[in-house]
Amino acid sequence: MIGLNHYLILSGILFSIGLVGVLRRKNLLMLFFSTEIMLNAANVAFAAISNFYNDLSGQMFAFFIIAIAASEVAIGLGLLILVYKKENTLDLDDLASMKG
Amino acid sequence: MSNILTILVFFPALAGLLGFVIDKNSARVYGVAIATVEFILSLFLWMTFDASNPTFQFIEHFPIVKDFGISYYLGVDGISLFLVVMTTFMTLIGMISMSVKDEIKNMVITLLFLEMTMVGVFLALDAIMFYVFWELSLVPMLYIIGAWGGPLRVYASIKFFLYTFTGSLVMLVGMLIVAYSFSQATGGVWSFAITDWYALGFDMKYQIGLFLAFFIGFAIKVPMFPFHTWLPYAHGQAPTIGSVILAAVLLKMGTYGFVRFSLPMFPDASVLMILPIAIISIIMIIYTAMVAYAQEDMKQVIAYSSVSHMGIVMLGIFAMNSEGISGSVFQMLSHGIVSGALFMLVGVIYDRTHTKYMKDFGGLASIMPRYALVFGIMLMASVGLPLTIGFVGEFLVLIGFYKVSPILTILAGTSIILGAVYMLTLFKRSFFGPVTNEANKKLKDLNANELVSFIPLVAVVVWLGIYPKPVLSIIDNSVNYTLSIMEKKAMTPEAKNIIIVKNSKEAK
Amino acid sequence: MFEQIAFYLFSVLTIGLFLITVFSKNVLYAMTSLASGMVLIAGFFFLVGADFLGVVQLIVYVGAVMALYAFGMMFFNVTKDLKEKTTSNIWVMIIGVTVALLMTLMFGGAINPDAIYASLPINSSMTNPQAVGMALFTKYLVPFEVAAIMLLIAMIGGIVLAGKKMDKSLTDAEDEKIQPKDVK
Amino acid sequence: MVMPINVNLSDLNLPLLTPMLIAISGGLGILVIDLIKSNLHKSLYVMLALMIFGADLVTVLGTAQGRGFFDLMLFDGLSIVSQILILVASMLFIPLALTSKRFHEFSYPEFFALFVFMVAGLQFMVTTDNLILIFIGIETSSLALYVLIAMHNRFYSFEAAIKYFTMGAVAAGFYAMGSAVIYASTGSVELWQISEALKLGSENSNIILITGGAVLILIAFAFKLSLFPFHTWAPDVYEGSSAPLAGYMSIVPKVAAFTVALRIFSIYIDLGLQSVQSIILILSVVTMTLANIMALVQQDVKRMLAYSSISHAGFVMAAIAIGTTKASTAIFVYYALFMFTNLGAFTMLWISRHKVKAFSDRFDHPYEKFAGMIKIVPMGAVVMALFMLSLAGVPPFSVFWGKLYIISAAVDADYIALAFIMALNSAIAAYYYLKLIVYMFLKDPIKSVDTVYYNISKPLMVVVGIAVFVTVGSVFFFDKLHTYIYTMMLAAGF
Amino acid sequence: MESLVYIALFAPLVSSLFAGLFAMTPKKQFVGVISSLLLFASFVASAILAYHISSTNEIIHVKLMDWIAAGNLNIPFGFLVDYVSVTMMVVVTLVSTVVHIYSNGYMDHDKSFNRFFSYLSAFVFSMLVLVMSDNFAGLFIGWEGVGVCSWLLIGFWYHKADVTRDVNPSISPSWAANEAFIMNRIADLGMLVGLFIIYWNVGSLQYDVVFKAIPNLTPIILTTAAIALFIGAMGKSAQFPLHTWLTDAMEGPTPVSALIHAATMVTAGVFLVIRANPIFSVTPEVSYFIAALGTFVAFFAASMALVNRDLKRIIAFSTLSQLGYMFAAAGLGAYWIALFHLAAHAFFKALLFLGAGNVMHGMHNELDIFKMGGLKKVMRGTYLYMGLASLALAGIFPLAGFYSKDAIIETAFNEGNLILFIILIVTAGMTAFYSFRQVFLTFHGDERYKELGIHPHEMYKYVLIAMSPLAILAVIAGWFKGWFNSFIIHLLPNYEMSEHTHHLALYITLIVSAFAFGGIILAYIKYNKGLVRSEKTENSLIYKLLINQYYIPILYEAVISKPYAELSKLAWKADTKIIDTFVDGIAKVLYVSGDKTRGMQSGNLSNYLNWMAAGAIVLLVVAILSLVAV
Repeated sequence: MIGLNHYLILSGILFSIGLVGVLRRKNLLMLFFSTEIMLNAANVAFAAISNFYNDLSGQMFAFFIIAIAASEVAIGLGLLILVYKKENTLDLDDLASMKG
Repeated sequence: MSNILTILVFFPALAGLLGFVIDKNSARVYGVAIATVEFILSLFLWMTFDASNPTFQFIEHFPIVKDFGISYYLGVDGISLFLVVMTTFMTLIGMISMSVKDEIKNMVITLLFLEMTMVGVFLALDAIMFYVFWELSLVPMLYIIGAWGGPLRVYASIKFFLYTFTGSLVMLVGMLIVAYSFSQATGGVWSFAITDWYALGFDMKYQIGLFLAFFIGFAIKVPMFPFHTWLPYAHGQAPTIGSVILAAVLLKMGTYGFVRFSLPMFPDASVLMILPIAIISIIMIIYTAMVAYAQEDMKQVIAYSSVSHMGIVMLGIFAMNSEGISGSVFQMLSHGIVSGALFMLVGVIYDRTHTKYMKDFGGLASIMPRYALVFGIMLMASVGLPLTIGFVGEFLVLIGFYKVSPILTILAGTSIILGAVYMLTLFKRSFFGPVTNEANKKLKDLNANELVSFIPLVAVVVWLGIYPKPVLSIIDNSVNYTLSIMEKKAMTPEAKNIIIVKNSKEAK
Repeated sequence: MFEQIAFYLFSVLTIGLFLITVFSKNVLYAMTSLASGMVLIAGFFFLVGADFLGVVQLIVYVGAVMALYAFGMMFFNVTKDLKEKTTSNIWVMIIGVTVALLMTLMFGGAINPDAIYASLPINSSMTNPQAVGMALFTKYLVPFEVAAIMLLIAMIGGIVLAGKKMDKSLTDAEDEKIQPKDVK
Repeated sequence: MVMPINVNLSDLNLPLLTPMLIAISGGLGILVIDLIKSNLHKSLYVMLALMIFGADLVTVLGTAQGRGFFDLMLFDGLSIVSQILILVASMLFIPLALTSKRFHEFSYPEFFALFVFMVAGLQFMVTTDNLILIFIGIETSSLALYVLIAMHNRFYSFEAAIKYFTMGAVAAGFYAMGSAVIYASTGSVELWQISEALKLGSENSNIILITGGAVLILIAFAFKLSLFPFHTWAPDVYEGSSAPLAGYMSIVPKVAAFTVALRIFSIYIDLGLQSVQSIILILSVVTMTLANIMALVQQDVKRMLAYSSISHAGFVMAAIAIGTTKASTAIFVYYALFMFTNLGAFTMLWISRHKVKAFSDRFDHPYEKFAGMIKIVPMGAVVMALFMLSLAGVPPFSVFWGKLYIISAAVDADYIALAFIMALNSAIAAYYYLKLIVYMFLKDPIKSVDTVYYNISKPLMVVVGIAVFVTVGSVFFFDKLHTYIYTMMLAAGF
Repeated sequence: MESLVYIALFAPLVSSLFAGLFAMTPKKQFVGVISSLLLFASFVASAILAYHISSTNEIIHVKLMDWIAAGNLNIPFGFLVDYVSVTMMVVVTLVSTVVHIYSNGYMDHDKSFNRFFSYLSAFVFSMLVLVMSDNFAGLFIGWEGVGVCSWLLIGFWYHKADVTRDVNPSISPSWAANEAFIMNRIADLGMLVGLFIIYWNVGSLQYDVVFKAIPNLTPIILTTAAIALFIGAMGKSAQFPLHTWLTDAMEGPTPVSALIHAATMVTAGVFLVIRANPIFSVTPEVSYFIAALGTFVAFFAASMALVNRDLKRIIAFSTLSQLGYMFAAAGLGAYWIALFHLAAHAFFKALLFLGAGNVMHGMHNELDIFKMGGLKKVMRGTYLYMGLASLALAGIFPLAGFYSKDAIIETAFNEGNLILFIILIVTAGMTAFYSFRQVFLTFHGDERYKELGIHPHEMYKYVLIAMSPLAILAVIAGWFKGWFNSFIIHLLPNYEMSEHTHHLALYITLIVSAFAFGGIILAYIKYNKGLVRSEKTENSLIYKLLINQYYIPILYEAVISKPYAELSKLAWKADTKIIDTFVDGIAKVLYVSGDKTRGMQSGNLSNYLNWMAAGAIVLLVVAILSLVAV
């Protein structure tokens, strides 16, 4: 029998992977991929908890997270296009003009 | 004129606001006129003051922030009365003698605002109001030092501001703790009124902590050793008028704070702290007198001498008897007038020669006899010659503190020797001997304008030296009242024993 | 049994795919594995009975989002291998492993579903999409509508940001030099 | 089989939604107007937005407290106070579009629509205790905000938007994960239920899970509130965005975030969860201190103000850890007062904004720009100095009363050491505010008059005037303000 | 009578203020005249008061107004004219009047003529306050007042530059003035402490209250009070080790030396001891110390006078020596004798100084007696006066000094203190020797001044006439010893010689006289013919020691002044380098750490995200650890 803990731990691991990606990637597009992973990790947890607690709130949460993720992609890509048009790069190291 | 205190506090500021529309060339006259009116108002306050009443008078009290206990609370007693009069007097004199040329309008407006804050500090009976004026006074001073000062003016002004600001924030926390304790004691009624706080007792641990919190705020302002290093810079860089006000009034805020807050609110802690504070004061007296002796710059000598004299004031406050405290309050006045005058005098020569170094002078007495005369009188007042204003306070302080500790008094008494050493050396180096600097031979003696500002100072120095009674008796009355509060409040018998109230005990 | 097998299989695959997404130098691989991972996550949803969520996951993520990313990728011309100076792997691994451990520590503890009172109990008489629909249009109507606004914002934002009008900045141009035609 | 559900409309308490509905329909209205006739002048939209916010504010004030819509909406005192602050700040912000010079974002009607939507999102965020709606509210407002920043249309603003967006996305991940953990530990996503569940099950529940959830959520809010070390976006984003927007960001999203943070963390603090409380305290102290010392070394006024905003947020964060009603009141009292001053200061920067960086290659508002301002534009210098003094906490200007109140709250709750740390931090902070005053008053000017007043216009002057009025006159309404907020907090149970 | 008190007291003040009005204008003769007249008025008033008191035995006590009142302390401006103060008043006003008149002549070429009179009169006023006050605080006013006037007057020629000690042992007038003031201040501190002790144990500073309370006070309090007061007296009266200022004070104009540093101010210390005799008489140890110190100083100063070449300094040393005598008397309890010697000394010493002033005036400010000689031809009157005064000083019968000094020596004998007795006798011989060494070197022998091209001239006639009262008193003052005794013992304890002493009085007198004559004869033998300098003597250790004042000024310089200056510089350094650096250091640390911390704000989003993750981990770890810890 798969317990809730399994799902949660899986979710935690996926979250960590997402975080690793966020930390590791310097290409913005790739970085955005990682943030999707993090959100998905949470979704897994919500869905699982929802199931085990027999409560719908978790699914609702996951549903809205998906919506949020979708919106974020739209805005994020818009921003990327702006930057790309201006600088012709998506590398974070080239995006450090403000500091100090 | 039941709201005379409000008028006293806010009249200069209002006039300052209106000053923005005054033409540049008339700004100074405007300033003098306002300062004169303010001075007359303060004299009027003195005249109508009931000398037999030791408590607060002309009280104006209504809440501003009701639930939080902050109120608009003004009142004057014998201790603050003369500090107010001195403030208005020195502002007036400073305004008359002012030699600033550029941006004079800004200077006049700034001075008027400064006057409001200074008068406000002395008249506020609500701790928050006190704090408001206390902090606000830093701003005009910052501007005065920073805008009209010497080459290091920015450094000096920032140092002055930040140092005092830091200290007073610590004090603010102390105030909030007191207010909270008050609300605890009264079951939720908040009050920042000092008179309410007087009735509040604290246990020993709290008292010491709170005493220290207030101490840091006040000590930096006084300035007490080792928090004094902002002062030489501030004085050294400030324009004459800045030094005058700084020395005459701003430093007194600190010592006034001790008398107004620390002593009556924390009598036991104050008694406990007598020794440490006395030792610090004596270090102040001796050490800064020595530093003053080593100075090359006339203004720095006087700046350090200020610290030394404030040591005397501190010592008197912690004598815990009416001789000492009255003496201290009187010494505040005397130091205000004398050091203010001395700074003005240095300003006079600085305006003429653009140097303050003693080595550039010598033999000034031959060239500028009137100047030398005024300087000499102020010098004698500074070293505490009897029949000048300087003696009364110093004498009372020392006699008061002798009761606490003879040995420490003797150490503190060295101030009359060391003070003479650096002041006379200064006088000798700049005024005596042959005229070494050819350029100095063409110097003009005091002009009419300067005389007009110095003659009242000399008059006060002599008058209060010969007949301090009208001032001293009023001060003494209120000091005794404060002491009786302290004695009533003191919890430990040792503290009760040490606090000496006139009439309640035989002087023995 | 099926559930167990499915769970472990899916878990291993998801983790593996996402690791590829995170570590691959090839953008195409990364994206493909991400999309596959998303599909597998939809699988998890089905596993835990969140059918509607699984479908939404497939449609929105695998369909819309990944398509957007694909377009983006083409626009940005990053189809080739990436030349990125990634952050030091050791540091990243330390952080990743630590977080994973912390998460495990957190989630590893006993959780007793019986002690939990469900605030929005799943009505067993309804299919999952029905239940979700019911919840969405009653209790979660407001978030639903707000989410609509959010999507509207995303749309407007996307249009504005990617629009032609952003090409010529009024902010950088001196006012005197702005031609009437520059302003719409 | 789908059962029909009967919902009693009056139970839904729909009036609770009117304020947000006004905002949303207003935003849609702006879009529609643009569709009907394009090329309308920005002043029309400014006025429309003002009217929308005005109507919104009136309805907020007129709406009775209570729950509504399946208990999803929570229109309590906290929500009202926070909405008032949000709306007032927005009304102050929006006229700043009417500068004498053209800037890119204001040529879009969409800018105003997005702005109004953002406010609506924030309103939703503070008017609920459901984690889902909170999340959607956060994201709605944040997404709009990212776009608004980028619409300034220069490279710095893109960079700012990207940085903000990326970190925001990660923070959203933390929020989602945190919510999941909380959900796992309590089985609910509604705060009141969470609170009850925690209270009931605090004996045998998994304490690590509970704390972990709180910490994960805290991380998300630490990002939103720019607490150390999650603050790193703030200086860059502030610098990259236009001055008014930076000022706005330093207040409104933070007020909303504080509202939510108060809702969430007061549960844990009331529960007596020491670890969460001490973590918040540590974060608060570290934030105010480090932000202060970093602000000391800034060369640009806007960046300095950014760090100062971080420091102020850290200052206020301590109030959450204190957890008394007075402390909760202090948060909003502080922001209510800080709002005017800080917006005023940013407006002054906006007034002096140039299109070309005339004084430095890197910065828009280097200190040198303001050198000798007292000699060129005395009134402007005095006003700016007022704002700086107020921010430094010099009495009797507005922020002083906020500081006083917070420190007092700390003292009352026996956090004496915290009170002293706060006091000393204020002293450190004074230095960098003073630095600007020093430049304005004590140094000689570098360039001539029009450079400092480049971007001025009447509406901007009005906003500055209001800010000055509140900053200086705060002493007169501080009583009313704090009593009002206190009653509201008490009613809301915080 | 009260008005007379005020006339006596305030006439000098009026004179001072009047002269002060013209202080910055060129010489105006009428200033000098009016000042002198006012002083004379003061003298007349004092004299009438003296007569009044002696005839009616009515003590006049007036209270002008309150001065300081705080706490229990209440100090009035009260003035007491009793036997002691009236004696002092008469002496002071008399000598002052003479000196004022004298100054009209002496200062006639000085451009600060008016200022001089202003200072001089101010001094007299202060001195009168000192002697007339009815309380210790009032006495202290005068005490400090005379100090300041002395400072002003010593430094009267302030425009002179500092020179090295070889050229002028006093360096410069302004230096000497400062030295005098500061040294006096050291003693004043002691005096103040005395006042404090009295105040806190008695509750008042009024003489009558204090003296009445003495029986209630413990010996230890009385002793400390007496010590403290005597320290004050030591400073004013230039007792060892605070004596160096007095000789340096000779930098002032000679009338000043005559008035202040011989006749009046320096005797204030003796006056204090006499005034406070109820205290000193019950503290025998202190009194004995006073006597011993006085005797020591008498000898010590006389020894330095033996070799000195400076006309005024010799007289200054002799003043010092005579002050020692007075203290010896006072310490031995013979207060009235001390007072008597004080008065007598005032007369002849002032005369001596004024004579020296004449010489100086005539010699164009030359003071080196080695460069004089044979002046009696040109300066007859002066020669007469100085001779007379020297005789009086030497204690030759029947001049004033004989009576007073003899009485002191008798007292020492009477007390059975042979050591003091012998020293005092020897000193008497030395006194005679150096006095006449000076007279002979100045007025007799070869006219060495001619080598310097100086043409000496006699002083104005009216000046010489003005000096005559002093000369007369120097002669006859001693004759009133008996009368004075009966006058003063109304207030001061009488001092009766024992039977034994009475018997031996004649022998003692003879011994003293013998020593005195011996000294004169020795001086005559050595110096009458002219100056004979011997290299050997001048190189001897003792001569060197004496001419350098036992190296005490140099020692002070090296041990006190220099280290103090160095220490001050050090303190200044400490102030800026340690304390201030520390304060700035705090600011700097904050600033630098800000600079360091801003490194985290690298601008690179990747770093920011790393910070975020690291922060997250730290928070989680801290949270979990704190749970574990609990």
